[in-house]
Amino acid sequence: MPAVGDNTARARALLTMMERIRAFEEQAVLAAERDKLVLGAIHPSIGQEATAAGVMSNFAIDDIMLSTHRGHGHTLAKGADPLAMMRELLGRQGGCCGGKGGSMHIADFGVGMLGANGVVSANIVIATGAAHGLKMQGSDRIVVDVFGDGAINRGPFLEGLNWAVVFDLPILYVCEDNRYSATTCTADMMAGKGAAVRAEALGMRATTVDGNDALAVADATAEITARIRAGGPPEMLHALTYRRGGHTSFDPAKYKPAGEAEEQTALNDPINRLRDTLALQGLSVAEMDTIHNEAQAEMIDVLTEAAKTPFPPDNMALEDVQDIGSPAQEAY
Amino acid sequence: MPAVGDNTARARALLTMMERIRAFEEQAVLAAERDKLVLGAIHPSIGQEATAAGVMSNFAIDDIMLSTHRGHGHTLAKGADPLAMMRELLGRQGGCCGGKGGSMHIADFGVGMLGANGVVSANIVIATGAAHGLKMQGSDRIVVDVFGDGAINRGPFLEGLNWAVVFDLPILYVCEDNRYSATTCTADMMAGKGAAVRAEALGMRATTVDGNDALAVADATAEITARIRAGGPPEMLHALTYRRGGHTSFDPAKYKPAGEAEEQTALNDPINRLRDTLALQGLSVAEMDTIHNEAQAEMIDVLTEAAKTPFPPDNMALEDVQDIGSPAQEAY
Amino acid sequence: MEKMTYAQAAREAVRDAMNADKSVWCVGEDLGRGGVFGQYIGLQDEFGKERIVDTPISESAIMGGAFGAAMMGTRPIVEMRFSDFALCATDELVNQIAKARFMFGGQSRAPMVVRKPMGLWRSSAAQHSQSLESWYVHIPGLVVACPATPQDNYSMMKAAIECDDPVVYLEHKNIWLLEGDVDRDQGYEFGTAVRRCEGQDVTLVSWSDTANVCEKAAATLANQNISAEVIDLRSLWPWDKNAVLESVRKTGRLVVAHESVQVGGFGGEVVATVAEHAGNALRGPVRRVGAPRSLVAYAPNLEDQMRVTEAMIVAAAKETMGL
Amino acid sequence: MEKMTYAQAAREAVRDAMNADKSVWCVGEDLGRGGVFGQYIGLQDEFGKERIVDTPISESAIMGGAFGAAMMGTRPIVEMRFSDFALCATDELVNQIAKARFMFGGQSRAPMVVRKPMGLWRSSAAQHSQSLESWYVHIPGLVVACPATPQDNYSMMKAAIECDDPVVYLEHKNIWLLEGDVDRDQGYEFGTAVRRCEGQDVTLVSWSDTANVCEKAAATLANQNISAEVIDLRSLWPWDKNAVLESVRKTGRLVVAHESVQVGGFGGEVVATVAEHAGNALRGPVRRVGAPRSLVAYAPNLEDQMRVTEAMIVAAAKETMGL
Ligand SMILES: Cc1ncc(C[n+]2csc(CCOP(=O)(O)OP(=O)(O)O)c2C)c(N)n1
Ligand SMILES: Cc1ncc(C[n+]2csc(CCOP(=O)(O)OP(=O)(O)O)c2C)c(N)n1
Ligand SMILES: [Mg+2]
Ligand SMILES: [Mg+2]
Repeated sequence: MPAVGDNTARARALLTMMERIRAFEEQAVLAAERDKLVLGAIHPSIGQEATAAGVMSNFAIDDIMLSTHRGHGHTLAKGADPLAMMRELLGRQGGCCGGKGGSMHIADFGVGMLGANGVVSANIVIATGAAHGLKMQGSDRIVVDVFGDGAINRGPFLEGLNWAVVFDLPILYVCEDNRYSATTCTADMMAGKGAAVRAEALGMRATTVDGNDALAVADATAEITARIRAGGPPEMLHALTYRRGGHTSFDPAKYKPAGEAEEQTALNDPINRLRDTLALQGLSVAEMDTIHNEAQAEMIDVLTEAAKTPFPPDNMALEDVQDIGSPAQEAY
Repeated sequence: MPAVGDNTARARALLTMMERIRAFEEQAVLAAERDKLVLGAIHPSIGQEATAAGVMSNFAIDDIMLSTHRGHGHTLAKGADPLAMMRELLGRQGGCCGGKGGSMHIADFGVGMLGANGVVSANIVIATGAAHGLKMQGSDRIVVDVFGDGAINRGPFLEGLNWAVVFDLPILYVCEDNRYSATTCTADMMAGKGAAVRAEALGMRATTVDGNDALAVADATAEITARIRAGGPPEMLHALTYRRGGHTSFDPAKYKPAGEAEEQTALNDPINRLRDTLALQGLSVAEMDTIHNEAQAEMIDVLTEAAKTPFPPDNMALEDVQDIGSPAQEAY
Repeated sequence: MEKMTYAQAAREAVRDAMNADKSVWCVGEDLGRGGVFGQYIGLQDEFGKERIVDTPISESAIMGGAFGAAMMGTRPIVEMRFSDFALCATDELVNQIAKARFMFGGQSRAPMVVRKPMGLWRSSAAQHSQSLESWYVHIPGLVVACPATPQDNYSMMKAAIECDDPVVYLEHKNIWLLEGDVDRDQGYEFGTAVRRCEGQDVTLVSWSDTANVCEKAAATLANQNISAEVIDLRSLWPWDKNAVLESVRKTGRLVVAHESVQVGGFGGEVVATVAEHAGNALRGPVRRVGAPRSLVAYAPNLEDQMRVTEAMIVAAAKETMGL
Repeated sequence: MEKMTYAQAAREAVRDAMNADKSVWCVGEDLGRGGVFGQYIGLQDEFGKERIVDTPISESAIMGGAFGAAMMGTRPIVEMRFSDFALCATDELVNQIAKARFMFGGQSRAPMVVRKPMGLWRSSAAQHSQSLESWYVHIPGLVVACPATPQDNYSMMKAAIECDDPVVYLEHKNIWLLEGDVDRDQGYEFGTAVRRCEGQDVTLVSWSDTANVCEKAAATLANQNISAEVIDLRSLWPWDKNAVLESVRKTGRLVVAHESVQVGGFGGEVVATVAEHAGNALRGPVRRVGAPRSLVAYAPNLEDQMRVTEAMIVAAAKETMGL
């Protein structure tokens, strides 16, 4: 993490992370659509990078994070190796889950990333329990759990948040509100004012932030995590962003109102917004372009390299299921 | 229902219902403990009668009600026959579920009572769906769903209430808050301020009422149901009451603070409180005692009669499972 | 006769049923956009948002709510999207829906169809690939349907919608695009299997997409002068024991094949039933062909390790013949 | 050797494990009061509220939360109260806990014990009486334990707590008060059955409380000069196929008895395995004795219709012998 007070360095780091996330996902989409190398579904977070970068900039490698099906950005920002991630998306050996999970189950325990999840809202109770475990152990590590706006209508949202408050756990819940849940406009399916108000009804402090303003996200998260690290109760960050593309890379998102995505792209792109801020602070366009180009080059290399990696050995199909009664010993 | 304005008649009706509920449950407890005729668990609502009587006095026979494991009072107040109920508690033929459900699954579809439930919180989504079904059919019937204070920490609470608001359904949710969930003081396990605040966070109007004041409950419910019957959105009633006894009839409730139950019994008995009110309105103690005695006599007869009823025929064990692939045809 | 895909056949069955009975409706996430697999395309335009109901991501409320509405006399079709997500509504299905009629002494009915697309579908990984049909067979109160062809997905869907019991309706994700002839007048009676090929030497019992694989295996076996009889059970509860027992009494040999995990799978029930009732008719060892007790991985080669293939079925058939 | 009840034995195992390893803890509703069946009595006094954790009524959070805490290196024992309520946490157990280690390529472990008291217990009715052990056997990633005696409830509980895999631990509600000798030093290895009686004529395979019923049936059979061998499987995954196959090869006759619904029950797996691997050793028809595919009613006489009795097992044993 950059030194406090060094705002430009911090913003530069955020920009770099956002550019890397963007580039990673652009390559992932190409791998899926152009190259047909990604066989399962991927859920890009293009346009939402400020939340991932801003939130995770406040967490250390050994803090714990859980994420969703749309988790590439959070995972990279938590410190994961993009090559291992890309290999995972391609189902290859050396993928961070050995090719067994794919995009929807990406995880890197080495950087405290305990998994994306294919079941909406399921990560909320798991993350809560991780915080419970840390508290039991007297650890000073904390937990951040990210979920979408659609996830707040499932039971685990209620059960997890209630639990965290009751047991006073060191956890930050981040609702990454991109307005859509799959092909549905979340507002149409949501009673009341949403995540923050629901958290408050559970006695949890909630902060709402412009999720496309990386600095605002980083600042808000910094304040919250300072409180949590100081022993404060669990909190929520409600980050308002926008899902620019479809639900998956294959979804043309025809259900969106005409012009909405275009307008958001033009006016609310988190990378452009941070570039504008940095430009005002005196960073040159050339320097920012370099950041962009380096990120692009990095991720192009990542894809090239990942595509060269072999698939995992067949016998891995029976490995890492369980020790006792393992299918590697006894499959039937 | 008594004529509007005829307050004494209404209060008298409430008192009668409360006395009947009390008497029914006292007999049920005797049947369980003295007579060993109730083999499963029963969960008495002694001390909570005002909520049952007050709420249900505003619902017609063909309105729909769902209840909990602690549902005798709601069921009687909804109009069920106490003899059929007692037979059910004793697992006998002619029980309202033919002896197959027992206390925890008591139901009388003939009076719109769609079942108590052995799974905490499960009735919330079912009741919500019943309201959805009624709305689809253009019916003017409405739904009332009762659950305990412990139920608000399970997922169906969130999912059901959110759904009801989203689809604007004709349903009243009643949280019958008796402060305990089994052997636990609910406050210790509950984040935030409880049911009403959680409902409000879902955009649902919530009314909190003294659940041991039968008239207050009846009045509050009357206002709410008038709004719902007029096409208004779903609402919640949070009724504050007290579970006087143990969780089941066998539970000595030693975990309660010393004197708490005694104090509640002395000062907050809903029957005594209504008697005091009625006395002020000029009803004679003798008349009220007659109500009491009649209720007692009715339920003593009910138990005597129920105890004479035979068990259901053995072949009922395979009936009413399903039409296609019924075990009565094909059990293995 | 019309040519349709498996997905279209189900959609047409739903459409025909909705036209015939206005108490039929559908409820689930993203149905307005046609459903995740296009199996609802056009229906919201035709029947409106009140009958093709898009919902919050609330599986408990979808399942439990549909049940409440079913008790009020409507006939919901519940869409669970992937059978895996239905596990978020297990209490509702198993403790509530399956048990209510009995618990309440016959007072209630739950005429509803619970659609749970199941099975392997390229690189969907462990949380989007399960086949848990044996679970539902084990739960009294439930009817369990596993259609394998467009015709059956039409006829069985219609029968499921018309049925007054809750039907767990397991479509296989791998065959949404499978084409076939559909006769809208062909009815379906639960508990009836279909003999997909007649044969003398060995009986292959299966259901869902694996029945299609068995049919291919039978063709391969035929080339090797082995005459296999293929029985597609179609519904697993009730299931057509007689069809299986008769066939085994004729062939004396039995292979049961299914995509789900072999241990604890419904194949065990089939083999046990044959052992109990026609054990002495067996002229060779019986064989089950199911997935190893492992999980479905994302990597395609690992996923393939969990697949029941034509070659495996052919090999098992030969084993029962001592070849 | 100490005399203990089945409930006490489990409590002592938990207690000994908690003393030996401070990462072991218990989580569930009302544990502070000793648990619904007294199986936690005294533990909160001894270990405090931080290690015997009372929770909200939030089964998803209990199960999912324990999993999160297990991934952090603690060893939770999850109490589900009645196995039926565990269905409120099916996604957590089946989609998350059982699959995580595999999905994440071996990065995670879920060393946890999930206690789900199962079975018939006088007049508990349909939502408090289920036995779904066959469900869990079908789910890769899970170990499944069904102790039937105080000794096993001690030794198996300890083994479950020490195990690095998630263990679905199914105690039977009917035998909490069953007394027996317990030797704290006796270990348990998952996948080992125990031969409760030796016999020559027929093999009775069972688990959980029905194994106790089988032992009685064997005594009755002995009086009729039929020598029955009783095998208590104890753990259902892994399960001791060899013990069963060896015994059947000796006796030539097989009865599998279990309290759960017969259709889709684990008995099918046992019979199918024998049919596959020792079919030619069978000298008579095999028999399963399980519950009819119906629900458990409240009325005691109806409940009894769902009970697997000694008489039924005796009759089945005789049938396999043609008597
Ligand atoms: C329990 C469950 N129900 C449904 C789905 C299918 N599904 C996957 S992502 C998604 C939308 C989630 O919306 P949100 O939580 O807002 O996250 P976003 O996709 O916008 O990041 C749905 C419905 C699922 N994965 N799990
Ligand atoms: C899902 C589930 N978890 C646990 C239980 C066990 N249980 C039965 S009643 C009860 C307490 C319920 O408390 P509350 O909702 O306040 O209702 P009350 O008993 O006070 O009327 C519990 C924990 C259950 N029946 N269902
Ligand atoms: Mg979203
Ligand atoms: Mg309560």
